[in-house]
Amino acid sequence: MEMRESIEQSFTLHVPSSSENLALIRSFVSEIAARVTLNEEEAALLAVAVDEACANVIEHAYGHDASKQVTVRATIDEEQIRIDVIDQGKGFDPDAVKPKDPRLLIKERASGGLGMGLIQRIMDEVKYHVVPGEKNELKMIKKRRKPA
Amino acid sequence: MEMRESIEQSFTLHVPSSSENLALIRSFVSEIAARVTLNEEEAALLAVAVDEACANVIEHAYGHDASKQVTVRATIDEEQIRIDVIDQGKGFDPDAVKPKDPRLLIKERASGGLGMGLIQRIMDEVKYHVVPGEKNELKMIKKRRKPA
Amino acid sequence: MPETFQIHEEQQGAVRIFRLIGFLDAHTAPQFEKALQAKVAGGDCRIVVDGSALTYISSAGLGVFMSFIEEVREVDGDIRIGGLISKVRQVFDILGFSEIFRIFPTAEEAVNSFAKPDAGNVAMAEGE
Amino acid sequence: MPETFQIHEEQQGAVRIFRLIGFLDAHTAPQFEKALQAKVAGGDCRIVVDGSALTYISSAGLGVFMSFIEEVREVDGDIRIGGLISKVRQVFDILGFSEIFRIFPTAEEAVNSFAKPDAGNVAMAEGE
Ligand SMILES: Nc1ncnc2c1ncn2[C@@H]1O[C@H](COP(=O)(O)OP(=O)(O)O)[C@@H](O)[C@H]1O
Ligand SMILES: Nc1ncnc2c1ncn2[C@@H]1O[C@H](COP(=O)(O)OP(=O)(O)O)[C@@H](O)[C@H]1O
Repeated sequence: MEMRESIEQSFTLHVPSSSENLALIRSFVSEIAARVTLNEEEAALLAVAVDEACANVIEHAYGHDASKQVTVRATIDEEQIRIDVIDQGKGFDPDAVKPKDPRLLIKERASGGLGMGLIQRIMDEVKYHVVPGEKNELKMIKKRRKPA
Repeated sequence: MEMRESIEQSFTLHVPSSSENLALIRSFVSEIAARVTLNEEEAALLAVAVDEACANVIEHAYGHDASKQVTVRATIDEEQIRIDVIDQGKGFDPDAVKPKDPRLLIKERASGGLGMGLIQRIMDEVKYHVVPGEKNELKMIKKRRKPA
Repeated sequence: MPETFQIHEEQQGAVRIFRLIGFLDAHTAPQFEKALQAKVAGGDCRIVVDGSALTYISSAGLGVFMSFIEEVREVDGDIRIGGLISKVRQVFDILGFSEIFRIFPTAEEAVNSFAKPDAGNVAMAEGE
Repeated sequence: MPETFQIHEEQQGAVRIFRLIGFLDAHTAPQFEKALQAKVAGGDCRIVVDGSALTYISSAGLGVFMSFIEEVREVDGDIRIGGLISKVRQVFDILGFSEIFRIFPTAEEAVNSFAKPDAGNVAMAEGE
């Protein structure tokens, strides 16, 4: 445990809660993903997962209030990359959101409802810690490949 | 003043104090510079100034101790972009550092001594607030061009 | 602020081509939605999306495809996709969109597919 | 970790060409310093830096140029620079390096300049 902490590196980004900043968030994630042994496609998916998480905070947790801040923290060690997306917004019960089949969403002519499912499919571990109005945290882990 | 605060946007990046992270810092600054009306060349110089400030923190304030963190905060409003580089390192007396003529440095076969002068030339305002070991802050301001 | 997303539209016979350039995310999806809405409302229902210059897509972008496909297929139109780069294509694949949308290696092939007998509402994956 | 900086070396007659690729900053400057050191120590003092693929330079990179120039000029060599993109060139300009180093529009011109009568130690700016 001590060994692991000594090689852990942590990177944090705080940006105003606006969809305009999703590109900045993705660049941040991509640069850090380039440090670990993810291949280009995996690194791109990691950026998608974090984008989805932040887009949800911007839209649902903060209702597009750009005076609020979204925090993205990336922690890398030899085993994994962990990304935490943190907000102080209204929170929600993630267990109450059931992933829907895209075919069903199409029938409903829905334009949303894909994000959380996509995060689940991309990441190896996904955990929510919700304390509405105080601190809502989404912790996502992707295992690193062993260097070739 | 109130008006100005309402349109101020703030972005913060914390990274381990390692020169490996200068590229990440520059990407962060470049993305934000793209938001303001700096042209491509000015945006590139802004990234140079912040790189110089952070390289100094990494080398001189923290002595290449990657367990320490460097903070870069960018604040933009309609008038300007302000970048604060913050460390908790050993600090120094910036007034005691006199800019040297590159011709002199060449005679001395020096490989350093250009950074602070470069920051001064690039930015419109440069201020240091040094409290050694607690909080050393370099505040740099670049005025925005009026949109064409 | 530089444009992170652009749409270039072109008509080729009965087919409307939307060439998407840059990032299609929650910030830019409304732009694409508006552009598609304008054509579909005007009766242009044979649509090709040229994705060769699309460098990024998130679920907000896929959501635009999702919300229009029923409407255009009802009137024997379709939204077909060509030229996706692999980083973008994999997002379609992961969500099963590759089985719902007809995806072609190039936009040209997507355009030509409308001229064939199976031109109508066929929800079948094409090989790559 | 992808390489953010690379050096490709090439010999052309009496001239050693260093093609710099990517970012030359405090992180990568030691790499360039080592490569230059190896040649200069071996007596290769006619040096051209091809900067056409150099996308970034900070003072740490300029410092490498600065620390070797006296040594090579003492033995009638020089470090000449060609092909800088304008984003990089402006950093040379701001610090007055354009008056200290001979900078050419292309690396080829920098190489050819060594064949001319004024081949030696001339600290004079070339026009662009
Ligand atoms: N961070 C969040 N804060 C509040 N509610 C959320 C958050 N993330 C997701 N939700 C809720 O879960 C639902 C499903 O999210 P998602 O699958 O990403 O689809 P979409 O965002 O397109 O609706 C959202 O509509 C929203 O009600
Ligand atoms: N953030 C800092 N903390 C401590 N000392 C610093 C800092 N920035 C600059 N200095 C001091 O000022 C000197 C000049 O800095 P600079 O002009 O950037 O050149 P260089 O870093 O190449 O020496 C440094 O050598 C160092 O002694």
